[in-house]
Amino acid sequence: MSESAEMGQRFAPVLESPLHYVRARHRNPAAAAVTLSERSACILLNLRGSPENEPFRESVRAVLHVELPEVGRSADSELASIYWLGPDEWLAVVDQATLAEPVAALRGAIQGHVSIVDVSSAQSLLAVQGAGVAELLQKASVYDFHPREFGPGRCAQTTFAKATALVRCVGEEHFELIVRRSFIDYVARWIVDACAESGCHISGT
Amino acid sequence: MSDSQRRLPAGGRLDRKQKVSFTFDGRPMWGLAGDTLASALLANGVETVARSFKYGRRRGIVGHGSEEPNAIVQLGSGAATVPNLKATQVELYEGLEARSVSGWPNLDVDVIALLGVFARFLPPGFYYKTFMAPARLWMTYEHFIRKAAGLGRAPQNPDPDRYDKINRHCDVLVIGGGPAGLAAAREATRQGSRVILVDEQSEMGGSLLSLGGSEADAAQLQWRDQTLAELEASVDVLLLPRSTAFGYYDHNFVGILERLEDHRGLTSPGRPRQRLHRVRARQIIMATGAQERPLVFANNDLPGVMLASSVRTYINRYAVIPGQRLALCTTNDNAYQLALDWQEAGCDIAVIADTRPEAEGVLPRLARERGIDVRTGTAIIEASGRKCVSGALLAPIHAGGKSLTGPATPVECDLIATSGGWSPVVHLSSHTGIRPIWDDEAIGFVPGPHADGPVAVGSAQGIYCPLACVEQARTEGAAAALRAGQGAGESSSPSPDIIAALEEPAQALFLVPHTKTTSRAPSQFVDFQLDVTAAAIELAAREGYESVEHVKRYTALGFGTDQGKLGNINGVAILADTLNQSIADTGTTMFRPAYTPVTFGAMAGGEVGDLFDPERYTAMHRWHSEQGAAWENVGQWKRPWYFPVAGESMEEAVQRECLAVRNSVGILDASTLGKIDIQGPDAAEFLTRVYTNSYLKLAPGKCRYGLMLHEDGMIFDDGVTACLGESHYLMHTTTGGAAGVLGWLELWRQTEWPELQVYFTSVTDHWATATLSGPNARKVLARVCHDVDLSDEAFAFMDWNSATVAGVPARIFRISFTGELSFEVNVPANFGRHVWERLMEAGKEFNITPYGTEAMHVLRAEKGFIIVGQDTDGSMTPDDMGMDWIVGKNKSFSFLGKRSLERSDTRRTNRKQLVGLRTVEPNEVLPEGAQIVNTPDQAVPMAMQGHVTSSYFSPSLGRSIALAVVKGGRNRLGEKVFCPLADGRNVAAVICQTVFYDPDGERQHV
Amino acid sequence: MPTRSRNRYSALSLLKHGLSHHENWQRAWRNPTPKQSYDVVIVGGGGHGLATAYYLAKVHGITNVAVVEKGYLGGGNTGRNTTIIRSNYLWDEAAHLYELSMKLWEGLTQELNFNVMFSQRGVMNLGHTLQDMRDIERRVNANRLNGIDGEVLSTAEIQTKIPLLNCSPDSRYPILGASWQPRGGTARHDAVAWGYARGADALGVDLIQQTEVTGIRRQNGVAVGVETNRGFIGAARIGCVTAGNSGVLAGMAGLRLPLESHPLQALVSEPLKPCLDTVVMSNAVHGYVSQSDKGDLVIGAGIDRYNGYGQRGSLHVVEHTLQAICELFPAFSRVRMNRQWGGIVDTCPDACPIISATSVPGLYFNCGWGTGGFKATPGSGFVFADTLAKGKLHSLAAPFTVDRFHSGALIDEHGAAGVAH
Amino acid sequence: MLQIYCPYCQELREEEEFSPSGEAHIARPRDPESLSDEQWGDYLFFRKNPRGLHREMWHHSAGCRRYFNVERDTVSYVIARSYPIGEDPAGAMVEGHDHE
Ligand SMILES: Cc1cc2nc3c(=O)[nH]c(=O)nc-3n(C[C@H](O)[C@H](O)[C@H](O)COP(=O)(O)OP(=O)(O)OC[C@H]3O[C@@H](n4cnc5c(N)ncnc54)[C@H](O)[C@@H]3O)c2cc1C
Ligand SMILES: NC(=O)c1ccc[n+]([C@@H]2O[C@H](COP(=O)([O-])OP(=O)(O)OC[C@H]3O[C@@H](n4cnc5c(N)ncnc54)[C@H](O)[C@@H]3O)[C@@H](O)[C@H]2O)c1
Ligand SMILES: Cc1cc2nc3c(=O)[nH]c(=O)nc-3n(C[C@H](O)[C@H](O)[C@H](O)COP(=O)(O)O)c2cc1C
Ligand SMILES: [Zn+2]
Repeated sequence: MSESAEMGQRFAPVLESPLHYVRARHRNPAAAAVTLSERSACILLNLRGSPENEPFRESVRAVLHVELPEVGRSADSELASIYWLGPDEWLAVVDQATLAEPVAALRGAIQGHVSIVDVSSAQSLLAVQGAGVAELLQKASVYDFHPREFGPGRCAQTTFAKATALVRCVGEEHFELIVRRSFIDYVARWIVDACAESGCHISGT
Repeated sequence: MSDSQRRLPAGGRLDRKQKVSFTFDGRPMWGLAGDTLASALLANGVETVARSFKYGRRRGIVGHGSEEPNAIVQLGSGAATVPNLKATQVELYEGLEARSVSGWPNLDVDVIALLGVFARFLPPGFYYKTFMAPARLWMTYEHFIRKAAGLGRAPQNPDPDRYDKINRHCDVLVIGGGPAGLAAAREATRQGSRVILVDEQSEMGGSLLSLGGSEADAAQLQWRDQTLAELEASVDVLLLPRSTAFGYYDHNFVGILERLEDHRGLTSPGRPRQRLHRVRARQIIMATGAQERPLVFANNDLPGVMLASSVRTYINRYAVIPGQRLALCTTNDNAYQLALDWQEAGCDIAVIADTRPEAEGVLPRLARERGIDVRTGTAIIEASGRKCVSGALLAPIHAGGKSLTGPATPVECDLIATSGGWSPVVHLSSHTGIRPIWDDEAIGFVPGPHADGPVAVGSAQGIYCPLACVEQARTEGAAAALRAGQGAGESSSPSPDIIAALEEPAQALFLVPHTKTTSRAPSQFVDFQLDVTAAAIELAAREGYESVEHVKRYTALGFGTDQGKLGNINGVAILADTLNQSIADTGTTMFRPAYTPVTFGAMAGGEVGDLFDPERYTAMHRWHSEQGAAWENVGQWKRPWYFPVAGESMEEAVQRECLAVRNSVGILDASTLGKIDIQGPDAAEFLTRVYTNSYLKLAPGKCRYGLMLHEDGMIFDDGVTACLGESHYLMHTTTGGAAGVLGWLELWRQTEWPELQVYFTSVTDHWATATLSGPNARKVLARVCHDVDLSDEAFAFMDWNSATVAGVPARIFRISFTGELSFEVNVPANFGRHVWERLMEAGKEFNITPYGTEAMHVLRAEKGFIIVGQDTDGSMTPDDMGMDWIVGKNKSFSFLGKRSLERSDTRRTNRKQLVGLRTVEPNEVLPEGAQIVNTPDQAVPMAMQGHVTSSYFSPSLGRSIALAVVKGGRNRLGEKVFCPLADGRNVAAVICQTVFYDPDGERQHV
Repeated sequence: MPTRSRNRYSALSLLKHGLSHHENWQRAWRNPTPKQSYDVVIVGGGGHGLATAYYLAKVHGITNVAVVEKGYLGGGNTGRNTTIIRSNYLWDEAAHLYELSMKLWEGLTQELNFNVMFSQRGVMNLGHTLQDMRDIERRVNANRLNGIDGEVLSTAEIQTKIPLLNCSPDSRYPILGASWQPRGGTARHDAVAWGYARGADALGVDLIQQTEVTGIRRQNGVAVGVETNRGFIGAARIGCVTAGNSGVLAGMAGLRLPLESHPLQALVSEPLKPCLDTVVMSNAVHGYVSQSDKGDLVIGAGIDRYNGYGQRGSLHVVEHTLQAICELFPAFSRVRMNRQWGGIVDTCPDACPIISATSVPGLYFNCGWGTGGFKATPGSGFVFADTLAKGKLHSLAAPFTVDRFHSGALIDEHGAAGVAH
Repeated sequence: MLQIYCPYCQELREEEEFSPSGEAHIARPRDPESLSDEQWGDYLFFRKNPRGLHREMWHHSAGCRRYFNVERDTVSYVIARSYPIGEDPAGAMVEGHDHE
């Protein structure tokens, strides 16, 4: 939470990540061809602005230490990962531990017509790893994730089962999946079903 | 022969050590691993495998693959039973149970066969000409017609198996794993392409698998093994045996059904039974081969009449000899190979009847050298035998093939094999509507030209010479790789060592003439499965059904589960002849998927049952479910409908929930409402264009309700928009409308008003919303929220504030859908359940009551608030809903839908308008959807005035209330109307205002 | 009247012709050379066009009529629909028109002396959400007050009628109830086209197949005939009944219609012994199915949302449909799809047809039946024939003119006609 | 099953990622109030619906959420080009040319 510093004393808010309930149900680490692990406690920001807006690019660079990525790509710094969503739209994922108030920082620095929206609770961030990942992605999505077409750093928004997802290639047999919160239970159940033979393990980080 | 089976002592692609037992119609039998059900049946001497559908005639196996029209079986029983499989495509497994799907009481004595005598009175189309009188008996006639039709039986229980689906992309997809397909796939692979090779058979090799033991054949088989081994060793090649490419769709998309487990047993516990591959290919090579055509002659449906290439396959691949004494009738050299192999297997050949005037090719000469009786200019014109073939009639035939030139002579034989030439398998290449083209040389239709679509290679392109097939396939394989972006386009694999006999031209012959005319000769079958004869085709044409498509529909030619793979081209040729036109002009019927039938379950994949459609959950979902909430499906969302406590009925629960809100405080999960964050200097202008009212003066901290219209002026969404700050808004939409509204906003922004600077971001999932409603709402909230003054003065109705609720930063909106004092508390969803539980704790003392959508509906109806989609139906304007007050008439911009409100029909005064209805009898709750009339005693059709849109028992008022739309309703307050119900009662009600409770709206302003 | 003597079809005639090896059957219709001109030229030899010609001759005595068909008779949507027939439409205007049709169906076999195999096995529309049920109540109540049979069934009643249907309360979208029209059912689609064709031909109508209309000739703004790939054919009045191609025809006269042509698909299973005795339709889960007399399950798939004249559609639409079918009938999961195909449907913004004169005198259109016009074949032909004969819209057709798209008097039948059927 | 080039994602994507949004290049009248019912109705409902080349709008709804235009043959389904809204590619198409 960006405004976490303001949290009251009388309550210790209990955070539930989107995958909270599913996680408990599908722990099956033995012989799993696919491992899902959810990254919680991140700050997710939806950034809108023209790529031609140089002050906008510059402030992202200054605050998040990373360049706004080009079409279909993602970029990382020690502070944040940024994903291309559309010609004037990006998703920034910031580790709350390293940078607690990115919204304020960005807002302060950015000029012109831009939009910054905190969507931290709107998505579940999953790392999907293992020998079965390529097959899982092919089952779930119509997009071509072959390494020749979709190497590390590439990202794409596409269909995932009957939902949608933002998928990024991290490395060999290692992808990242960003799914809308309200769909995550469905998506997790779908993945478990699709991995029925090869096995699937769901954990948290 | 061995073990009393018709089995050769050696050879075949079988595992002789593994005996497999199975039953057919209850009779125990056995075969060998590697058999199909068909080869095993033949090995067991089974001749009759079916009774024909219309005439009940005995039918035997004619083919060896997907073309088989007769040997249709039902496998197994119970939930896992599978109807209508072709025995030729069923791989044998231990314990297999097969039953024929025709013949009653059994195959041997079939009652329908008695009808055979009447066959001549059942020409095509006889249904249309009879069963007309008396009219009332038709449904009885139909009952029996239905019973007589149909093949197998559907299971009666849910499928025990699972199915799987996968999306694939490749550079080159090769369909068909015969020599041409193997050559093309290898070439494309060598060029660096991602390749998929599919074949519907159990192993790759296509027609090579039917080859015999000759030196030339052995060399080809060796080539197959080498090629396959190279493909298997390559990384980017996917080999899919037992996989049928069933449909070719636009832009090089192919559906492939892989049978993963069917060869192992009836069910596949724990593993998917079949898998659908959805393949998008840059390039496609069709190496689907060619289908041998049977010749059409009298009684050609007797068991024991088979395709020449099939007999050859049974001998060489399955080591089965389906007879003792063969009579072969051919129009070409190729079929002589069967005779040679047959003789090699040590069996008798009665005769080879070659329909051509002469046969001087390498193979015919070899046959003669081997002492086989080869008679040229001769055809088999009729098969004889009672239960199966016992002989054939031979007659000399005119070079043109249209007439006989001498008398018929009988020969004795128990097997007749025929070859009428080959039809390239053009199915898939025709699926997108590209018509195949008649090729005189190939004597068959070859694929029509595709712009960037599939390329046919090998026999599929009408090339029948094995070496030429492979050479062409190599070239096309390399070319395809190049078009897909790989390689240099030149073939790299060496030219194979294939020796093949040169063949002389074949003769174009389809229907073998008989001594009698077609209408009088014994039946000459064209389509076995549907009992379509040559005479039927002639008759259809005679009756005016001249288009080939009419013939198909009138006679049912090609309608079967084999889709006429054997019969269609013969049918076309016979029709062409009847109409005295060319085959090219006659054309084929339309080819459609599926090439062979596809299991529904596989098409559905895993997306059935629980996963049929996503269930969307709010952050508080588990809490509701722990409380035992009953659910309502709203779009994909699961929303609590009501929360019954022990022993309560729905009615009781809803009443309790409603009263709690009116009297103390209730809490509703409103997270599902769509929420769109809107930012930009032109945001207010934009909102003002898409809503009926204006947002230009909405100040930060304030909320406003709006109606959204489509350009046709009809309401399609509503909701509250809050001004969050300068140029920053939050729009609420209906639960079901969220995605549509966002698309709508983007549509106008991106396409029509790109100059407006505004961005939209969906935040529906980010926020969890708990609505506190009721006179004690403020007190509850005050316990967990300390940083905001919640008093009416500081925090007025239609205001919003940021605050901290239960330690969580929140946005609180003071808006109300119940008419009570309400606060909608929005917190990041990750804290949704936490905040909800704190609110529940805080409300304990006020007996805070969670309420569901049903109570919400009652409460809002008491206040006359509409629900878009329930009180509107896509044909309602704001004025119809009595909401003219929200339409900004003087906005500078003509907002979306405005102009439509001025059309002559939308200006009408007697349009249906929203009103309230009070039943005269206060306990009577009108059914929603009841129609309204002025007087109940009119004749049907009655003049309907409108209908009830919402109707409930209001616990607060102790009576029923309803909302309705009534023609000119607002001018008819106080009038009595009637709702005639299905049970015959006419319920009287009085038209009233839409607001039933707290008409002055005082309660929400406290 | 150039009525031809026509042998009647009956069991007896079958017997008689059987004895002579069926060598002497009459043609069902002639294959005439087009005349120079006709009183009326109907463009489109589908069910609606043929029915129009038949009623022009039969009811109005206008027999100097040609039906010009670019392919074979009944080869358009008439030959590729799922044959569901019902009249339980919501709005009065539509209900009256479809009910006229229903009444004509009930005597059609005898009227045409051609068995169209009209099977009144009942049509069920399932409701899966509370709003579905409200809509069902509303429609059934409207139907009853309009004199159209209908009932609302409970889940238990549904289960008794259709044992194989999944009525479990635990399914993703449980079945909450249904509307039921017992008089609804199916008919043999090809027979409908052929029966009307044979009937019209016998009354003197020229059925001109394999002839495509390529232009509409106007003189002084008045339609005077059609250009075809076989030459010009004059006509005092022209009726275009070309379904998915209506936009193209309108274009030939410089007009536009409020229509879009979309691919709509259907499929059949392999034939099975009788296992489904009614027609089942579901809007929400989106599948509809009946079993033909031949035994195949006839299944209507969805519509592709893009414009298309390809008579084919996308695979994913069919996959979605079969998910729905497996969801509704879990026992059908092992049944197999034998054939799938597509048609070009002319969809109107309000899911109602257009029966209309145009700004070109002499030129009339009957189109926009979209995904659900097979059931209307007899009624549509009847009112359109009346309209062409009198040069004035039949009273039941009057609400369906193209003017409604200007005045706003749309007749929104999406609820009743929303899915393809 | 179409495969459509998204000019924003700059690659071919599968049909299932997109929603078709009807005929392209239908400009909203500048001053709706000045139109007759007939003119307004024409704008609302009347479409070219050609058999042949068709310019239509698609929404990359499961991808970048951008609307763009496609020029597609409604018979062969061959896509001639995809281009952003606001562009009107030169070499204007031959409208609804005949087929078969
Ligand atoms: C898959 C599918 C399922 C359906 N299911 C149902 C259902 O269950 N129930 C129901 O009621 N309705 C259903 N329909 C709709 C129904 O099929 C149609 O509304 C109805 O058949 C239309 O009949 P018609 O005679 O107007 O059109 P058609 O039968 O299409 O006839 C139009 C004719 O015009 C011809 N033509 C076109 N252009 C020209 C030209 N330029 N020159 C000459 N001739 C031309 C065409 O070749 C065609 O034969 C379905 C439609 C489809 C595609
Ligand atoms: N001399 C002649 O008259 C003559 C005639 C025909 C064939 N032949 C010989 O037959 C061989 C033909 O080789 P080929 O490779 O062209 O064909 P092939 O028949 O050897 O192989 C075609 C393969 O495609 C498969 N197939 C067809 N449709 C399919 C689908 N939809 N999905 C999956 N698999 C499918 C079949 O199962 C088969 O295995 C050559 O050796 C040729 O000489 C000779
Ligand atoms: C009600 C109905 C039932 C059908 N039954 C079958 C069938 O049993 N077998 C079959 O092959 N096709 C069947 N068809 C499909 C037709 O073969 C054909 O595909 C369809 O009429 C469209 O024509 P086309 O494929 O020639 O374009 C049926 C079609 C309809 C409309
Ligand atoms: Zn895109």
